[in-house]
Amino acid sequence: MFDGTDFAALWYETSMTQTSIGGDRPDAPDRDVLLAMFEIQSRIKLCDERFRSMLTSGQIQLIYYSPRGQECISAGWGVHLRPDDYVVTIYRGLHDHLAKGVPLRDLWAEFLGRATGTCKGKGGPMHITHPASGLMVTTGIVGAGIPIANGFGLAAQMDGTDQVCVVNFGDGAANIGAFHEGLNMAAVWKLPVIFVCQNNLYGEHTPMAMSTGVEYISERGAAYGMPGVTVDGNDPVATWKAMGDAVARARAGDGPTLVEARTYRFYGHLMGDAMEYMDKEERRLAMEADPVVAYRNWLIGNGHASEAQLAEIEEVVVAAIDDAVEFAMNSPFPDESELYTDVYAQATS
Amino acid sequence: MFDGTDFAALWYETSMTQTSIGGDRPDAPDRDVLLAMFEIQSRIKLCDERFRSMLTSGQIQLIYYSPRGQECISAGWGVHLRPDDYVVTIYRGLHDHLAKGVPLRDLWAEFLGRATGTCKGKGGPMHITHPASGLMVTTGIVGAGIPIANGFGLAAQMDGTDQVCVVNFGDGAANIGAFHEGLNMAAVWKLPVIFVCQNNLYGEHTPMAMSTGVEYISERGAAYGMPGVTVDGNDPVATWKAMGDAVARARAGDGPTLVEARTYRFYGHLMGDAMEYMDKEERRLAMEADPVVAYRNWLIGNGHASEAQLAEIEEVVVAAIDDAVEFAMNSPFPDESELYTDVYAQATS
Amino acid sequence: MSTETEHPVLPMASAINQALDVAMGLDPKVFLLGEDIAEPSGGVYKVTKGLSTKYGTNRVRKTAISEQAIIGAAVGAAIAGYRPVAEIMMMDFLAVCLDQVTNHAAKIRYMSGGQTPVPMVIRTSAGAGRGFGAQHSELLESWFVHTPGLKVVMPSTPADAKGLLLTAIFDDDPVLFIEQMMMYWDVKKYGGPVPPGDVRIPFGVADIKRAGTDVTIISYGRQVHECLRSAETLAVDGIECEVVDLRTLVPLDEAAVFASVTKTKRAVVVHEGVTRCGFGAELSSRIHEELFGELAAPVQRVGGANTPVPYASNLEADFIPQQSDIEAAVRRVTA
Amino acid sequence: MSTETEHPVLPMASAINQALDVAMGLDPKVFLLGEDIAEPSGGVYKVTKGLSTKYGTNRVRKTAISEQAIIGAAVGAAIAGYRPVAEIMMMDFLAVCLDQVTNHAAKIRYMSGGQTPVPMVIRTSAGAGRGFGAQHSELLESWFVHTPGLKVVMPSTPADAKGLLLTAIFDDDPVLFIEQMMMYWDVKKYGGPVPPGDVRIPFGVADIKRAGTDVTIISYGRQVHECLRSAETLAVDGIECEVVDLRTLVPLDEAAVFASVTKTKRAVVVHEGVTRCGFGAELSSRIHEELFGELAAPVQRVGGANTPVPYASNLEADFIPQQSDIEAAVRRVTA
Ligand SMILES: Cc1ncc(C[n+]2csc(CCOP(=O)(O)OP(=O)(O)O)c2C)c(N)n1
Ligand SMILES: Cc1ncc(C[n+]2csc(CCOP(=O)(O)OP(=O)(O)O)c2C)c(N)n1
Ligand SMILES: [Mg+2]
Ligand SMILES: [Mg+2]
Repeated sequence: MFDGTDFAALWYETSMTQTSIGGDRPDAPDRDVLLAMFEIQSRIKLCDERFRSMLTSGQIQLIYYSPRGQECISAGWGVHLRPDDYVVTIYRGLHDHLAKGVPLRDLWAEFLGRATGTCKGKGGPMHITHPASGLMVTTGIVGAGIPIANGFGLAAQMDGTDQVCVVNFGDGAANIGAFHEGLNMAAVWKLPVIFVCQNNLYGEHTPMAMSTGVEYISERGAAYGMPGVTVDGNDPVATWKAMGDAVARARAGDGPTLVEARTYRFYGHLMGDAMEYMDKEERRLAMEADPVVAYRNWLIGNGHASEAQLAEIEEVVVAAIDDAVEFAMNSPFPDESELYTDVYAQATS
Repeated sequence: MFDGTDFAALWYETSMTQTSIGGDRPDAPDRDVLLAMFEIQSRIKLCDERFRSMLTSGQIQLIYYSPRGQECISAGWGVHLRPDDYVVTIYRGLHDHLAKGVPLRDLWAEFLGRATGTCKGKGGPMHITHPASGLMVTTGIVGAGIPIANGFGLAAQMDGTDQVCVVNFGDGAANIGAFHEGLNMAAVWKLPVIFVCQNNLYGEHTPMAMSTGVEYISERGAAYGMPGVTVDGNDPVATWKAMGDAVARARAGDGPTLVEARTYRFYGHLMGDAMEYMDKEERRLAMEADPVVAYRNWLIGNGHASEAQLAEIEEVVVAAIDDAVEFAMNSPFPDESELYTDVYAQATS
Repeated sequence: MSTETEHPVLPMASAINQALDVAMGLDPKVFLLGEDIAEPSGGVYKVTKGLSTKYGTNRVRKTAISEQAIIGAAVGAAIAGYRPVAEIMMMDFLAVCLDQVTNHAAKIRYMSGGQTPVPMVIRTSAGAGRGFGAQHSELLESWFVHTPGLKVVMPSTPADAKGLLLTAIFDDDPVLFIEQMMMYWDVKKYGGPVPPGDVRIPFGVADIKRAGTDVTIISYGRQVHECLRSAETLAVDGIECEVVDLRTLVPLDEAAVFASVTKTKRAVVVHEGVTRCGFGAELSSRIHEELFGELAAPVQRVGGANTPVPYASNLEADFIPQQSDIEAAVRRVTA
Repeated sequence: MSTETEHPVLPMASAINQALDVAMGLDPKVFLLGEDIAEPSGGVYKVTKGLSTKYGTNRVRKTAISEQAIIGAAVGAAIAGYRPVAEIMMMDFLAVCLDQVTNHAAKIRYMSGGQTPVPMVIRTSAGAGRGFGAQHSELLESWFVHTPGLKVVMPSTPADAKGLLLTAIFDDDPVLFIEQMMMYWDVKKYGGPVPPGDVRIPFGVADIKRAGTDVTIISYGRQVHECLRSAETLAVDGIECEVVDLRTLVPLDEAAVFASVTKTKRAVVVHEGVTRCGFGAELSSRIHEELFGELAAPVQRVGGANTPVPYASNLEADFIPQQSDIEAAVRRVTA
């Protein structure tokens, strides 16, 4: 029930002051996992920065939903997945695409609508698909990926493999019918699906508290007899742990988990958003506590890596992005005949 | 998660042996309320018996969803509602129609598709509508009444009246998207709506446990920050109490409640159902514990009414049904021109 | 025109059951999901009778009343290499899961640039005439023909149902397979010989159910039978109708339609769904566009009334196109 | 044809905002609900800007992303005496709540024998051309025209949008009001004079946006502008087109269409939605049925490609009917 409580504020009161990263966890991941997560985060952050700068400068034009601020979540499940695991995501999906290993060149070319893109330029950013990496579906319809993810989980279950499916969606998606039907089916059939609610506290221009009858999305797991957990999505180690538990449960055949990872969208709903509906101070605090920067500092501060090591990772990423941008910009637009192909397996009147 | 537990069996283990009716409740209703509930139950039971006998004998032909066994639930909320309160129900709605006061003549005529029916014969049993009684919508789409009920609640809230809306649906409906969206909206807006899940343990040919990730539908209230309660829907007094609490809460502006009333369908999904998917013994037990008969005995046994008094109530009901049947059977079919009217306010090409 | 009268005459439901059985036997990737489809009841219309016993509940999966979850699971599994056959109990209920059908099943191949085909079938039963009222009686094929990416099939005989369903299951695109309840078990009116085994009928091949020279009646599904009966009546008056059963609306056998109409110069299009923006409009337009100069009369559409389906039996009968409507239309184009 | 050039020229979004404002001012039973429609943002396209400040959040109700709940609440409140205006952010999203629209809003008056009218409006924005891809670009008016009980409106100018929306809100039937994003804020291309106050435009009255003698081009929504531009080009070659803007598809101003085509003997139907089973098919069929003997050429349909909407800008441009397509069609019927 909406009682006027501003959960966003509440959340920031409790979490933005917290600077420790998985500090109290004895079961922190190995150093190579820590660095792998940093690599994914950097890839996302730097890629996002490039998109935004090229958009701002007018070099490119497209509808862009920045995932900036949510990097740790995708990195958190990314390092647990195998290439043959499945991922489903949404229009705000760049971070998930990269965490699942969609190649930068194909991705950039698709964002720019080029023939060399993941989808030959026909899908666009909202529909990035790259089965070779296990990135199976990107949907623009809120909540719709959830029931589809069950299909991948079901396929794995019927195949008798231990593949899992991670499906990503927002806090806003937790109020749509597909969420309910999907989680119930997954629970009843014990499907190997991890439901990752990337709770960035807003659905488009509406704060979660104004639209949601419950304080934590994870509480809804109980409505399906499914474990539900809320994790600080800005803490890479905590997120890694929660995702690892959920993935392990799914792989073991013990069924689905609802993981709510709390985070923040630094740049509003989409590029050009005036963000007049967001609290300025709240946003300032969130950006100040930038989880990628915090993690970087933590890695160095705790002796997991040197500044030089991390800088090198970043440099490699930047070079790869440079290459991808050039590749994409120099790629041709799809041939006009492509309008009519891929509607059906064969041309159909 | 479906772990093979047969909740139907479980439920009957715990409840079918229990014969006391609200016995331990100091706050039992007044005698006139007790008798009003009995009158409603009798109306439903006798009306249902008439439909079934006329169907069996071939006097009438229609798709018929018997509510037999579920009488106490509708009676339980029926006595709390005013004529200006709203009710929404489903194809299995005869009990709800009668509890809200839809006149027998109009109802019978509609079931038989006659011009004198509630809907001029155009809606039929699945769409009984009688705004004069507050029976606003009967839908044939599982779950779809739930979001619509919010509209009535919203109207009452915006009007500033203390009207409430009771929306009835089955256990099966608790797994469809509309349920989720509807309950969440009602909770966020604190709408004066009572969500009555008439849990008869089956959705069509599927036991609840095979389709539902949770043991009690009422547990789902928590997913919306809404009070959820399970009541023995075969105990008229307990049901009356639970419904009264929920109606009072709604009238007071304190928002919605999810009331799960557990019961049983005596005659399967619809007339002609072979019921091969139902446990014979379970059904025998349920029918043996016929809640209307049990209540009748309880009323007499506890000195609330004499056999003669109850028999008289039943006679009056029977006479009214006789009258309604005759009225309906002698009513004309709608004029052929009615096919084209009521599509729009005015004829529209 | 089926002439294999040596085969056992079956109701359409049994033919559909056979197709499912054959497909599941052939390919372990074929599985079924939907409400109430498993034993002991084998579906509310008993179309899937026996299959869960034969193939197990892992491959004949009973679901909650969660149509979005049903179609979503089929979409995902199809992309992952399965050939799901999802059942949506009645066509009107497609409205509760339309997003999964039109925004996902239909578009995903295109949106991925061809990387992720969605080889799935949605079986659904439809049609008025049983006193089910406005929400359980509709034929909505037009919505789906308007949705690029979907194929749309609507058989009129048991043999066609079997052959087309087998093709649908092994087709690499999402197929909406529309069955009509009125035909499921009525062997007398709608029964027919069904060849055993893996017999497939290709998509996009119309079947001339009756040859004629004067007027082409184009239809599909149950209305084909009304057309055939009308043709008999009209033949008494010397009007010889050719009855073209489209069988699949997407793909459409334009060639067969144009060939017949080129011959007869007159066409009547018949379907049960609402006339306004119905499939008949598409067909009528195409015929006019292609054969304008050759037509002796404008193409006539005979379809359901532009109203919801009423309950009262007399009104419901009026809603559905009658033989008298078909005959009147034929007489209009031959007048 | 609007000649009131003395009125301020506004973008369509402002005209719609005005209509909502006027209606809310006139009748306390009018209220709005939808995602993000309240301040501070006033809707993702800012169409409802300022209204929640003026009328309060009780009457401008921001909702969860729960389209079934949005339409359901509107249906119930409408039956209870309100005049809700529900916003579904984009037309493709109607697929997630279609059951509430087609099985409920559309049918409830009929199913209750006229006792429970459902006076509500569903506003939705639609259309390709902005690089939003396959799931945010569709025009699906045909589905709704195929759904008896719904009225369907699609304006082409700010003045029409305002006048038609006011009529829609005070109409006693459910109305689907289709807006096109491309026209919201582009004053230069789509702006126009908007009269102040409570000015209503009746349903079922087409507007001759350009008079002509040689060919009738029938369209609605944004494509009307393409038609007008094509008409200019064609006029240079001496082909004078009459451009009929239907404005409302249900009810349809058949009389205006037939009158114009009777005069010109040639018709081209233009819309952006997918051609197959699109509204053009209905219109083409009706014209052929009514004016068969008088037509000098078959009615031509110019519509969206029979494909999902592609992302790449060159393909997307090809998907949408272009002036060159319209001109080619006109030349076909005048050849
Ligand atoms: C069914 C549907 N309704 C509405 C929209 C428009 N829309 C796009 S994103 C969005 C907000 C989603 O919020 P959330 O789920 O929290 O994800 P986030 O954008 O915050 O990552 C909305 C309403 C949509 N795409 N699909
Ligand atoms: C959306 C939808 N899906 C399926 C159906 C078919 N159907 C009608 S009743 C029913 C079972 C409903 O079960 P429940 O909600 O428990 O109500 P009950 O019939 O037991 O009273 C089903 C599946 C429907 N009417 N609507
Ligand atoms: Mg969000
Ligand atoms: Mg039930």
